[in-house]
Amino acid sequence: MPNETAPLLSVVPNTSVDPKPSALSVTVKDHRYHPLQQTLAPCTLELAKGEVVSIIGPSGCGKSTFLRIAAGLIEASEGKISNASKRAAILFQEHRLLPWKSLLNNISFGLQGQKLTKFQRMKKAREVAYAMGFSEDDLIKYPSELSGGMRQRGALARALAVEPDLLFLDEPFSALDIGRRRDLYRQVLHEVDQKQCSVLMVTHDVTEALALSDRVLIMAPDPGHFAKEYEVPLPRSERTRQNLMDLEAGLLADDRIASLFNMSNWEKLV
Amino acid sequence: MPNETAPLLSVVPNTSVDPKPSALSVTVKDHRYHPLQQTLAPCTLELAKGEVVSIIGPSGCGKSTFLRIAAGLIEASEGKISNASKRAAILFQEHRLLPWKSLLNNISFGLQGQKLTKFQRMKKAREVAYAMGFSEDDLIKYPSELSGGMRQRGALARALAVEPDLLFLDEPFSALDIGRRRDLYRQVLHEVDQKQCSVLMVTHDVTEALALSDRVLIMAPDPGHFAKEYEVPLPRSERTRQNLMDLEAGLLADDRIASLFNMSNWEKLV
Amino acid sequence: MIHHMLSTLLNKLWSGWGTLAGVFLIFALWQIGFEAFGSLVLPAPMEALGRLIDLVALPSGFEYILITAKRAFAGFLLASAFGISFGLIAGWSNTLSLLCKPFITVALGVPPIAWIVLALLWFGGDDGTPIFTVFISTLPLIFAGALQGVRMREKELDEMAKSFHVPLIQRFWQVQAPQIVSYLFPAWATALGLSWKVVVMAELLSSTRGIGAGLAEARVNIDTASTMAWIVIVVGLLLVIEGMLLNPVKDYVEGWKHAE
Amino acid sequence: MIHHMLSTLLNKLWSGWGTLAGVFLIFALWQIGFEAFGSLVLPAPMEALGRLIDLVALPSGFEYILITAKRAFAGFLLASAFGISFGLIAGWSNTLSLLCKPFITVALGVPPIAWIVLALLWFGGDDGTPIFTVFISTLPLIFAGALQGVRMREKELDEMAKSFHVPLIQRFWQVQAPQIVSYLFPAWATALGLSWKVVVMAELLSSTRGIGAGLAEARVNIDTASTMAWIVIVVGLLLVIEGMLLNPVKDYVEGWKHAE
Amino acid sequence: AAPSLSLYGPPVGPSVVLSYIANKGLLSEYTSKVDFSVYKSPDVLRAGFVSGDWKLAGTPSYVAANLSNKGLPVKMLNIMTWGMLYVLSYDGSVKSPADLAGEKIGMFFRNDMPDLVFGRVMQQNGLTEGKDYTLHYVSTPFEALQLLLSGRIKHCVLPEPAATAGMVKGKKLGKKIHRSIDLANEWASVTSGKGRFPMAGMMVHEDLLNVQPELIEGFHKACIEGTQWVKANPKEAAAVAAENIKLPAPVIAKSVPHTHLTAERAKDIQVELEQFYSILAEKNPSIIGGKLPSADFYL
Ligand SMILES: Nc1ncnc2c1ncn2[C@@H]1O[C@H](COP(=O)(O)OP(=O)(O)OP(=O)(O)O)[C@@H](O)[C@H]1O
Ligand SMILES: Nc1ncnc2c1ncn2[C@@H]1O[C@H](COP(=O)(O)OP(=O)(O)OP(=O)(O)O)[C@@H](O)[C@H]1O
Ligand SMILES: [Mg+2]
Ligand SMILES: [Mg+2]
Repeated sequence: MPNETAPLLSVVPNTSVDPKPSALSVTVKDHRYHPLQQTLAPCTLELAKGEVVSIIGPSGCGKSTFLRIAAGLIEASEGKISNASKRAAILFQEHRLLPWKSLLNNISFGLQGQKLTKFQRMKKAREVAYAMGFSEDDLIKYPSELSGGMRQRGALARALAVEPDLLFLDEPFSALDIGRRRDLYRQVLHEVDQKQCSVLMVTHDVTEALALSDRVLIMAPDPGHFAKEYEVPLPRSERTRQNLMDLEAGLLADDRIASLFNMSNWEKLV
Repeated sequence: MPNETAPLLSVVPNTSVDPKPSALSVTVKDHRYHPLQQTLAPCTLELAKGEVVSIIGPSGCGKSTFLRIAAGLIEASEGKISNASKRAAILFQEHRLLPWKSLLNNISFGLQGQKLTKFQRMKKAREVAYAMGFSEDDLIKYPSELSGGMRQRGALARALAVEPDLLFLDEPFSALDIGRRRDLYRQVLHEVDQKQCSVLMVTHDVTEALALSDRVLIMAPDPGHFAKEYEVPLPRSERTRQNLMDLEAGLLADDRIASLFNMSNWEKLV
Repeated sequence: MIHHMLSTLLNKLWSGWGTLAGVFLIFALWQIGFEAFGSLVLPAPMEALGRLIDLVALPSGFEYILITAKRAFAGFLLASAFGISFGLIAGWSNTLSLLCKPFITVALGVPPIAWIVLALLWFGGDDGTPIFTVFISTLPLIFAGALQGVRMREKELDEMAKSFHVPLIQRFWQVQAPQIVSYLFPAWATALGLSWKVVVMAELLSSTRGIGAGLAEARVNIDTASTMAWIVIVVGLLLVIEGMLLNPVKDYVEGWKHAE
Repeated sequence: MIHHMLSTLLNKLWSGWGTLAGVFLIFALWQIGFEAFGSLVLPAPMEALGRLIDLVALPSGFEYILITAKRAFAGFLLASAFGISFGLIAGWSNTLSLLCKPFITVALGVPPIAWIVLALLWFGGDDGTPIFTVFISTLPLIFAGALQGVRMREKELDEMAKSFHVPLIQRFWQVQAPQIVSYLFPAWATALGLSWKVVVMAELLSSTRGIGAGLAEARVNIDTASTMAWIVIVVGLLLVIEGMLLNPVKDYVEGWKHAE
Repeated sequence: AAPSLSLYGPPVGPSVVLSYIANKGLLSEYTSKVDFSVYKSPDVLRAGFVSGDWKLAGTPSYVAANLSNKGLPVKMLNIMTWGMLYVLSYDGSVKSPADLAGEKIGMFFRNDMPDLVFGRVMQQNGLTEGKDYTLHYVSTPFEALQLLLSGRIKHCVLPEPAATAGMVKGKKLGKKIHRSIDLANEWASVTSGKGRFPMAGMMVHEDLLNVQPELIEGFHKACIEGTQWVKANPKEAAAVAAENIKLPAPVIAKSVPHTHLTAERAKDIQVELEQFYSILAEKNPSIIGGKLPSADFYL
């Protein structure tokens, strides 16, 4: 299996179609945590300014690893990154709130990288917190006193508070209910539309990926590589639940994708 | 808002319909983490043997708290639980794997509550691990070397390894891709069908709740209470993706539920 | 809120009672020891307490206590400054850690008696020698605590802070320090206690003023009541420091962990 | 795998080199001290090393080392046993913690000089007194480490283990112990080092055999070369113990944290 | 007059004289101010002389020889006591070393001069340590005394003023303690000479000797004078000394007669000193630094 590194479908970079300036370009040639175990095969990504790209793929295939490399948190064993963003923010898969700080202080924590007074930081953090649906009571709670979804929202608030022009999101909505999730979709997209923020998102929810992204990259495991690149054909404003269902069905109709997700006979859910 | 503790829809316990023996009965009268902040209003739950009940509700409404009380991890400020199960297992929202143990040892950890030799424990753990889609290489990894989804599967494997007759699941599949998720649905349901295991599950995915459960309880916040009880009208074997979509649409068509999830105009996803 | 404050207060009171019970138990054991061995080995507790009052009432007695306290704190603060700095450095850089280690081993292993002459030469017979002795005795403890704190910190949180370009200083204070403190604190508290004992021993050998000198005087006069009175003073002050200084600090730095 | 073992080996070698560099630096400083102060304060390093060889070559010298080592370990093991037990108990039960604290403060604050007479009476002039002194001096350290370990553990993991009805003993060893150890270990290592110093001091005061007695004799004779030779022996043994015993133990118990 | 002079001495008998010299201004001819302070341990003495801050101090005679042999530029000026070591005992029948056969005796510091002196005296009486009697070693005279008073041991070797302090304390406690043996007397059997040994005296730094030789001569004269006065007026002397030595004045006063105070020039008793050193070195050569000091050591 380790040899099956060739993409299932050829990926043609579509720079000609989209002449927007690049926000991020990642070229991973090889990545290994253990010398004998290849985690990532060659993967490349060009993210244009204001573009939203999602990565989906089966659990453990290397999505978070690729995101961590793209965000510069770890260095690829072999590879190159060029990042044109001024202010990047990351939402980690495991929230990483500071347990000794209250929620409000956690949200304002990331703002310390900027030249703001303490008062401005608190004000900003409070604004974002309210936008995320937190109540005044919640703001003084420590992470251990928050629910799972609240922690995730806290981490997202921390990331959005810095008003990033490049956003890395690792399963940002996985612990949230359908309603909150839609609110947050809109908030993130607002950043994209208003501030030309670029987003690289990892998710396991195909519908979510299709709803938010300009492009969806499908990663296959052993070792991780992009098996397919899928440009979502509809403009975001025209996407409805029904539309997206159809697109998802279409995507999973591709045998290779279906087998990647082990989704034969996918109409049956249980 | 704190006064709106009356259920939106009246909940009629349907013991007459289902004469199966009870596996768990929970009566919470009141629960508070802070003396002045009521987290749970009165909530009752009867779980019959072999029954699968899901709780859905907006983030932070008290689902995990109710589950923790039902599982006996914390005591309600006022309430009563009677648990008829012989062997209960819990999957926590934040996996809680032991960071100093390899995945395999983490999975076999829970088996120490039973009279098994070390060899038997390892054999059992290995079986469950393979069923969860882990490879031999993964088994010796420490939790810090696992991907988010792998941790979640590890925690689920630990819970299933003990062959419980009562299973508490707190967002068990939230970090998993669509394919793995379906595999695990089937494994959990296999336990239910074969061993008459009862399941109390918290999830934020309405489709998932509808797909797996006999009954779905909808929890509303401030303070947490069950706003509606919904019995899934189809037998599990007849549920298809399309069916479930329709059921979900029906459920969210109820104005109060829709407003609970803030899902007005829910056809639009973004 | 009110309920919360009330329960905190009750907790405080209860903790005061518990400590008092322990102290009384010690006095009871002491009384038993007195009855078993006679006053030449252990004086009667009441006699020692009476002597204590006499000692403290003397201007020289009070002065001795102040001198000793000053020396103990000076040595302890120096050791804290150096121990924490070196511990942090050694925790951050493996190479420097390797280089530091033998020095700490030397500080740990060389008996104070061997330092005394060097210390006397360097610092003279006054405050310098006891301060240096305290410094060198408590340094390894504090170093070990700080080192372990740095080594055992969650790297993920550092990574997170770095990703937000939080400046180095804030990163240290807000991300690393709270974790380090949970390791450093017990070592630090122990070192504070130790510094009292060490300063008294150093004074016994080299000084003409301070509690140690008082102890030496009492020994020369085979005055066991005064000896024990001095020791009660040392231990009593230590208990007070623990109750007044360390416990509140501890509650503060570890609040987040024990928030119920 | 091979690559991994190789890098581990290289790490070991490098750590050996680093420590050696530190040791040589110390000898260089010593030489400078000798040149500055003269041999009456610090003998020449080479002279002390020569004397060391003479001392160890004597049957009595070797015997002294063995005797001291035996006492240090005995006291240290006793203190470990009691310190860990009491620390665990105090960590689990707040009430017992309050009761234990004053005893630990007494052990921490009472200068050894005050214990010596009691110890002589209880244990006589042979092994008993040094062992007791080591015990009482290292106990508070180990206690504090264990206590902190218990207090700072993740309660969530306990809860998890309980939910699986894992028996108490396994729960302790597999869930609590690994967390406690990360706090206990540095305290424990420091206590081991401290026990060498303390046993030497106790022997200096009370014993006729052992390294401390050798040091006392060297002191009477103002024989700085022998004094330093004994000290080099103490520190050298400490370095060996650290390298041979503590580091491997440390690597083992903390492996999961530093797995890269 | 020249700058001030500092005198140092351990908290024992001869320091009473030093304290008298300092307080009564016996050296006002040579120096404006004289102060006296007590030092607590030989380490302090060593550090003081190595650093050059200390010039003149009372010390056991062997320490001066040792330091001189180690290359420290010091000389022995005089001997201030002819021995002040005693055996205290509960047993009134103990009159001579031979009576201690089969007993356990408290002793402070192994292989130190008192241990060597006592051992030599016992040996002279045909008794060997470990065979005919045993020693219970402790670290200081005061621990030995504590053990004696609490009844754990029956006999113990003590220097002045600890011996007197022990007698006084024993009396107060209603215990019958006897000053059984004066080791100075017994020394006669060892040397077949007088009943005395040169236990302690004044050590001088060469710097002071070179700069102010007349001060040294004057100091020695003051020693002679002081010794006579102290012997004649122990009470007044004790009152003066109690300030510095931190012992109750009555104890100091009572200990004066047992201190065998004297003020002999070292040069005058060079033979006796050398003999003493040689005997100490029999068992522990290192105690004097391995060899006898050269002749110009004795001033
Ligand atoms: N240990 C705790 N201490 C104090 N408050 C807590 C604690 N745990 C939860 N809470 C509070 O109780 C409320 C309900 O939390 P709970 O975890 O039950 O929510 P939830 O329904 O599971 O949400 P989610 O879907 O986000 O996981 C929240 O407001 C939370 O802040
Ligand atoms: N720190 C690490 N050390 C060693 N191996 C690691 C580490 N992090 C991840 N891995 C391994 O790399 C592989 C890919 O992990 P990654 O976290 O990128 O998966 P993922 O695609 O994000 O999965 P998920 O959807 O479950 O989060 C997995 O096999 C995992 O075990
Ligand atoms: Mg991931
Ligand atoms: Mg929850």
